[in-house]
Amino acid sequence: MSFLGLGGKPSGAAGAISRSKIESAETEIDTVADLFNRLIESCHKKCIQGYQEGDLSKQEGLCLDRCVYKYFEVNAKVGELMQSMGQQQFQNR
Amino acid sequence: MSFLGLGGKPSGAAGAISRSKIESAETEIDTVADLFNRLIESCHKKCIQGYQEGDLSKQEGLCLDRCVYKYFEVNAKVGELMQSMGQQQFQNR
Amino acid sequence: MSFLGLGGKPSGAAGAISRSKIESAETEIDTVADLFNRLIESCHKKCIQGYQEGDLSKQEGLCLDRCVYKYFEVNAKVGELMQSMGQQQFQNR
Amino acid sequence: MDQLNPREQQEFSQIVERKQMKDFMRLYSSLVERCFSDCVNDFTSERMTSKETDCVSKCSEKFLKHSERIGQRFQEMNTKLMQNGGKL
Amino acid sequence: MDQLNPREQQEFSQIVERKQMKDFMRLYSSLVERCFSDCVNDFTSERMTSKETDCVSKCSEKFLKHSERIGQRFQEMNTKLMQNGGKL
Amino acid sequence: MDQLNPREQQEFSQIVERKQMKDFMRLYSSLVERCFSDCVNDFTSERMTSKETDCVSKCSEKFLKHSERIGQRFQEMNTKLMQNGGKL
Repeated sequence: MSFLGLGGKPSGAAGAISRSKIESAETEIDTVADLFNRLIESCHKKCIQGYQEGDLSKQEGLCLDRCVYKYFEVNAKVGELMQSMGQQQFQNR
Repeated sequence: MSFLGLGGKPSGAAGAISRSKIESAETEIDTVADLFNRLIESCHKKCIQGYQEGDLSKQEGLCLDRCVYKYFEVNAKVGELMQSMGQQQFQNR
Repeated sequence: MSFLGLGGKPSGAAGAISRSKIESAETEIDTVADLFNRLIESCHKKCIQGYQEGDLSKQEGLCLDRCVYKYFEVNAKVGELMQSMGQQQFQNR
Repeated sequence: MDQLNPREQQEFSQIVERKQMKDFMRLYSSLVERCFSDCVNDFTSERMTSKETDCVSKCSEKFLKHSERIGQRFQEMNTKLMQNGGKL
Repeated sequence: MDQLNPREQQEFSQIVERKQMKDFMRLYSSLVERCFSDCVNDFTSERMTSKETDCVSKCSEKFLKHSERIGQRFQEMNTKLMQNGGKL
Repeated sequence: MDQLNPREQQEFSQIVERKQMKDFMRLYSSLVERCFSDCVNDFTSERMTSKETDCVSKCSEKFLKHSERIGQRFQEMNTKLMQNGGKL
């Protein structure tokens, strides 16, 4: 589940509840849910042609598969870019 | 207020606070508010023609009335469909 | 930070935590963040021409500056209008 | 909703109050966004033109009347739904 | 996630359950909004035309199949990412 | 804001920190959505074309500069508003 590298900090005492650990786990699933919802919207725009049929056409189905894959590629690419820009900014200080 | 069939469970001890009951009441009003906000957006797109006047024209007003009614019809229709699909899925297991 | 006139009420006992004061402070920063996010979206639509370059063109930059300024003008204008309408409504009761 | 006991109702009404505040702020900011988007198109100056100012006024007024009218129909539909046990 | 202790896991699973409920409601209302927007265009009457009703049915069915298919691919991609240490 | 006492300020600064984290994630995911939407249009293969990759790079870079510039103006406007007691 450590999808975006947001892991919890090492656990404290066995039975105590760490608010911040639960909250970072929450942030993590919120991020995944947000990504999923945006995928639904984005790929609907790109691939769904109309409502002549209730079933996905073969072409729509293939388009969706590629759409998800490409969305993840853009997600990864943007992540890299932001990291390298972040480092540049840091070096310029 | 039991708009979407999300009622609270029967109450526990008279003075105790049930977190889950409050939360399901919260979910209920969030759902109603979300429906209302989407109505505002959707019916604005369908009915509002421009800003020559600050008042709603008679035609715009009528369109809004019908828009709300039709939106509720779609809401009900989609609810039925999801239920019947959910049952079908359950039978296919 | 009292951007929208949402100040906290005068403080209670020195060390006690007032839930409602923290929550109104939260509402305040949420409002500012919401305004900022809408600015980003709105001014992108109005000013960004395309992605031939990764840099903002001079024209795009100027457009963004004016866009922010005009957005604040609309924000202020709408605030005035809502206040005067609110008062009118109150007088008509 | 009437299944909440008094202490729960008290807490719930505080939650509702906060939500109404947030809803109002949301209505306000979506109104600003809409009227900016529909009315402001000249970025050769940072001053609003009189045409833009006029459009923003009418857009705001219309949007509030729009929301009000939908609110009335919405209430009626909800009442109807409750009386008919969830059926239109 | 496995770094949460049992009490934290218990609380977290309650949070997840509530979020899933909210996500489901969100899916439902976005489906309604989309199919209304794409299918309903006649406001000369408050009755749905048979063409509109048919469109709403197909739109809903297609939207659910669409979400399901994306859900499957999404799971696969997540599994792949975890196996490859975050790389596609 | 200065009306919060020290314990309230401490709690509030934790809330702000979480919100900033969420805002950053939101910026990130809206950037991905925008650049995907504006740059990726070929679904005959699952591989990005070089044209698409180039567009995504420029789109991201431009979006970040865009946000930064708006952030600067936003700060200036807020400062001005506070000095003028809420007037532009």
